[in-house]
Amino acid sequence: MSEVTPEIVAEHGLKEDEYQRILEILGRAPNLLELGIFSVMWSEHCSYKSSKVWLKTLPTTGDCVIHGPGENAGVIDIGDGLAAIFKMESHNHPSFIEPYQGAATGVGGILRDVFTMGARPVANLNALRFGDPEHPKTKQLLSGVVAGIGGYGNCVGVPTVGGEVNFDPGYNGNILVNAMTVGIARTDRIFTSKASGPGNPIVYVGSKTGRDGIHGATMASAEFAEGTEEKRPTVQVGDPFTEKLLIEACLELMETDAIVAIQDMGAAGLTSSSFEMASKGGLGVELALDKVPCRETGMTPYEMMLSESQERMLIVLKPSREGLARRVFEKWDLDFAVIGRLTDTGRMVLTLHGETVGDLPIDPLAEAAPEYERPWEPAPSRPHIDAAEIPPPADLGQALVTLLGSPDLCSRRWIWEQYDHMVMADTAGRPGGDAAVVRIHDSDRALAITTDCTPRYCLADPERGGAQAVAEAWRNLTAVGALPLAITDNLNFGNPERPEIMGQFVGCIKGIADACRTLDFPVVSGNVSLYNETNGHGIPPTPTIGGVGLIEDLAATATIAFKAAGEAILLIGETTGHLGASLYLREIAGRHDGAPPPVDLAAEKRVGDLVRGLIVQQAVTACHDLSDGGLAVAVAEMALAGGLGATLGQPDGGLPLHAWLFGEDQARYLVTAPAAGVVLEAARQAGVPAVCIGETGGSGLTLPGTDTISLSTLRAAHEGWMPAYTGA
Amino acid sequence: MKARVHVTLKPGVLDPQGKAIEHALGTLGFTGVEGVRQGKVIELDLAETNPAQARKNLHDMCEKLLANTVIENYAIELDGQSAP
Amino acid sequence: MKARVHVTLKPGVLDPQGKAIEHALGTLGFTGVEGVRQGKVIELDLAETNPAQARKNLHDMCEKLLANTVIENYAIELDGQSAP
Amino acid sequence: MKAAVIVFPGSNCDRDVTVALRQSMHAGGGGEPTLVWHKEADFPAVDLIVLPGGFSYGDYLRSGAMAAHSPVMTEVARRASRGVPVLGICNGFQILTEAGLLPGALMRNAGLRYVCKDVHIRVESSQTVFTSKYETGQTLRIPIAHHDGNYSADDDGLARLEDGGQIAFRYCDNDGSHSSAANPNGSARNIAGIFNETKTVLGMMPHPERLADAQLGGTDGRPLFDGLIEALS
Ligand SMILES: Nc1ncnc2c1ncn2[C@@H]1O[C@H](COP(=O)(O)OP(=O)(O)O)[C@@H](O)[C@H]1O
Ligand SMILES: [Mg+2]
Repeated sequence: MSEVTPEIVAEHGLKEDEYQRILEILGRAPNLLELGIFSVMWSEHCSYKSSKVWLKTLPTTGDCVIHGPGENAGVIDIGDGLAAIFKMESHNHPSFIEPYQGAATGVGGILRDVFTMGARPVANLNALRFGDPEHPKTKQLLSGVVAGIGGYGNCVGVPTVGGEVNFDPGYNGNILVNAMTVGIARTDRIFTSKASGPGNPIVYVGSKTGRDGIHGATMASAEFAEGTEEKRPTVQVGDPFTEKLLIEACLELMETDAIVAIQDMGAAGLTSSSFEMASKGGLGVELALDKVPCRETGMTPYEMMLSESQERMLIVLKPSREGLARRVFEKWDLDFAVIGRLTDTGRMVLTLHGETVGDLPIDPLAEAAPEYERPWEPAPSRPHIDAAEIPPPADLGQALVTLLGSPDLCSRRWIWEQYDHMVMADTAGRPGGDAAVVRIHDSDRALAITTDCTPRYCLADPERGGAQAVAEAWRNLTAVGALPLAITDNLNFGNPERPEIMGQFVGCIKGIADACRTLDFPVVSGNVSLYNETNGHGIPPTPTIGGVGLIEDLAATATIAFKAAGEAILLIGETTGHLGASLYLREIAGRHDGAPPPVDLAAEKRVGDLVRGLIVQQAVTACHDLSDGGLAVAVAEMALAGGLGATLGQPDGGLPLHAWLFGEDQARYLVTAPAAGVVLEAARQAGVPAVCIGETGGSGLTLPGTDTISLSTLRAAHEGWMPAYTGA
Repeated sequence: MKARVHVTLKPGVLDPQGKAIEHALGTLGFTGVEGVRQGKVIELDLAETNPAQARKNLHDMCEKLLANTVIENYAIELDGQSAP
Repeated sequence: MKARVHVTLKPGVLDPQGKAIEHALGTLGFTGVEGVRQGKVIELDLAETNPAQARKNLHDMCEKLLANTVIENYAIELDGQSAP
Repeated sequence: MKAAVIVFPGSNCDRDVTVALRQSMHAGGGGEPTLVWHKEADFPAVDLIVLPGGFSYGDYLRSGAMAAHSPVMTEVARRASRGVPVLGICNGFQILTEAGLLPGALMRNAGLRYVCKDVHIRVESSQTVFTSKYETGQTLRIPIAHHDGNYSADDDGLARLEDGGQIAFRYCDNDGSHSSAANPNGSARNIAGIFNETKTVLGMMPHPERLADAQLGGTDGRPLFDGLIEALS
């Protein structure tokens, strides 16, 4: 094996002091295989070295939490002896390099994180951020990523039920592809990666190992530079068919008592999976690398240990259950090989044809993993902009049409029609609403699921933006009548070695923690993606929040569509006409400044609890939360969904009309009801502002101070942009 | 001028399709079949009559659209002549 | 023995992929491109060493699995030799 | 009444169609559909065989091509020839054409993209075991979800289908007219589903099992299962 030179150490992304620590731990120089293992285990991706100290500040406990962060995915109790298991994960860099396969393997990876814990995956979501639509790469990236997500999810037969998409020049060189999976398991059948029982066999199942993505994990931690092209061969190809077989085979084996511990091979494949199982159990492992099923001949131990080939799992079995397990995997035509055993030495010993090729202590390596308190600078605060300072548009109706047809607000139908969002026949709330509603199979109960983040708020004020992302997820779940339970987060940022970027990270975390605490909405899993930066340009801070809530009775939910003519439209929550950092400001006034809307978490909770109560009592006929684009956009979306128009009256109070229509004040909902009285009375009792603003009916939308805009005009604008852009 | 472009996965890149075909051939009783890989052929009629220029255009088409050079190789065939 | 099977749509069968490629080439500014058709190539390593027998086996594989003869034609190439 | 749902590696609507069948069976007198693994060539006698949707063998090579050669398919063909009704939905339809139990082929969608959405289809004949609970000419709202649903056959083949009354469903507008705008995938003559000559085998791209339950937003698919259970009990 070649000698380890300083250049090789640097190529492995290890700093000088990190290498010194390796020498101390081993008491000698590592060989190349050992160096490779240290490098992936200590990469940002696997060790969370820049983020760990801050992640510890997030609230992770609550009545519903069974397993918080630290497992492959978070686990919460959803009653009836069932648990929801979920997580979100990024595949940003691979998707930029090869959008189809990058996105596809992102879906595959997050699915494995969930079914490895014993859950049947029941829903996928995806949160996507692309660059400026005018940027030459954006169109292909959008088409490729969407095709890849669909190509994988459709084939494995898990419905893709929701997500979000933004376009911003800040992502020109670094798109974000965050994939989330939600699964359901029995609470008495949850599997973890904690190994036990020295002597127990370690079994490799799934696809064969190839030379895929070697050093993918370190690549994901390295800032992009010109010359990215050379790293291309590190892209993996996904095989969703094998993943489908792997899901079925693992779930079948999980019905037996054969499994001691199980772990998917994600980033840093065999290395991190075996390492993690042993480390959690305080044990050692011995792996005979010649037993590893390989796709190519002549693969070296280094390649086997660092390969990121997809669709593979590592299982610790009870010794007497090998035959049973083998039969299950052979039935599904999957590779099955006993490649090693647990030991009580606390060391990872790797052999090839009986000869030791690597020998590392497990705990010291894990404990000595670097952890940095990186310096940070708080983001400069932006002034509040008074609505009166912002000029009204020439034509309010035209402004609405423009907004509805803008890249960030137009319909996402072009995307979700490429996803099978109905397979498994439990999708009760399809894409296009505030949250997806997925029935818990064989029951009248359901999970509500959403992903949310408003990066332009996070850029303007990280702390407020972080809190807003959580609040919006909570609000979207509430808007379908669900009780929000817990979140997963996917924290996407630039280079943490820059204090201003670290300041964004710290600010967002503070905001998230605060909102989670007030809304009783703990973080149970998550993922951090740093170094999303090209040539010194970092992405806007993007802490994506994936929220899960519970619906006790599918008969008592709400959708956004207007249901009948002649119903009252009510605005619940306080409206101040906040236009700073709004889409109106950006798309109509051409300005990107101002503080984002204040986030009053106590009000958020008060208003949401009221609205949820009204939905559960079936006192309202439709519900939609207000977010991007404000009141006017929300009314238009409700009208389009229902194929029914509305007329809004002149508002009371002295707000400029455009601020009332397009302001993005938080903690607000629109509901409809056959009569306004019940809702107004309930709001009065709850101490929540509520006002009847108009009535449903007709085939167009009449806003105060405008001519009626026909639904067909609105629909053409809303549905038109994305198909026209992508050339479909 | 007629042209054909062969697009194949780079060596070492996983080919799930090829793998599945190999497996299916095995279950159909065809033994002794290995290393199955699936690729694409794209046939085109070009107005261009100069072979050198045609080849150059095809090369550009491959780089821009026909092949995904991250994971695929391509070969150009003109009028039945293999690429050099 | 290495073999290649070309599977192409029969003339007259509409080829949506070929059409889409032709259109995309046009929008990328490649003019004078017509009649684009997309087919498949399947590469195989055969244990069989007798060319006649190999060809016969490949023919069976095509009829049974590799081609859908309702809409597709196939051609067999052995060791770089074109089909007769 | 006994029904078998065949499970191929990569099938993913096997459970969905089982749930829909069970619902109609329970309403119509009882029984449980049986799931049959594709390697079980000698499964018990049943009154109905269903090939579910999904991505058998990943839809690699061609959709349905490899599943058509599964051991179980020889037996399915034998029973079909004896008149046991066979229903293929989506991937099941693709498998039936690849196996030669139905004519024609399902090619890549004309738009080249996977499409998942509700469409309208027109019932072309209610005189079959599959469609007896519908009216001829009735318009249904049923979801599609496929990448390869573009039905293709040569002109003679299409003429035979028309003449033999073998077209089961066509894509249509919500008022029942067969416009090309209503055709989601480029299928010849807006064909969404076809019968064999004896009308005992039905292949269809739309998924009736996905709208057979009011909680999922519609029940237009349910009469297909109710009708089968009634006719076969
Ligand atoms: N990438 C995507 N994949 C699937 N569905 C999406 C995607 N992006 C948006 N959607 C769906 O489109 C609808 C509108 O999204 P969005 O405007 O982000 O909602 P909201 O503002 O209520 O959070 C939602 O139902 C969402 O799930
Ligand atoms: Mg919403």
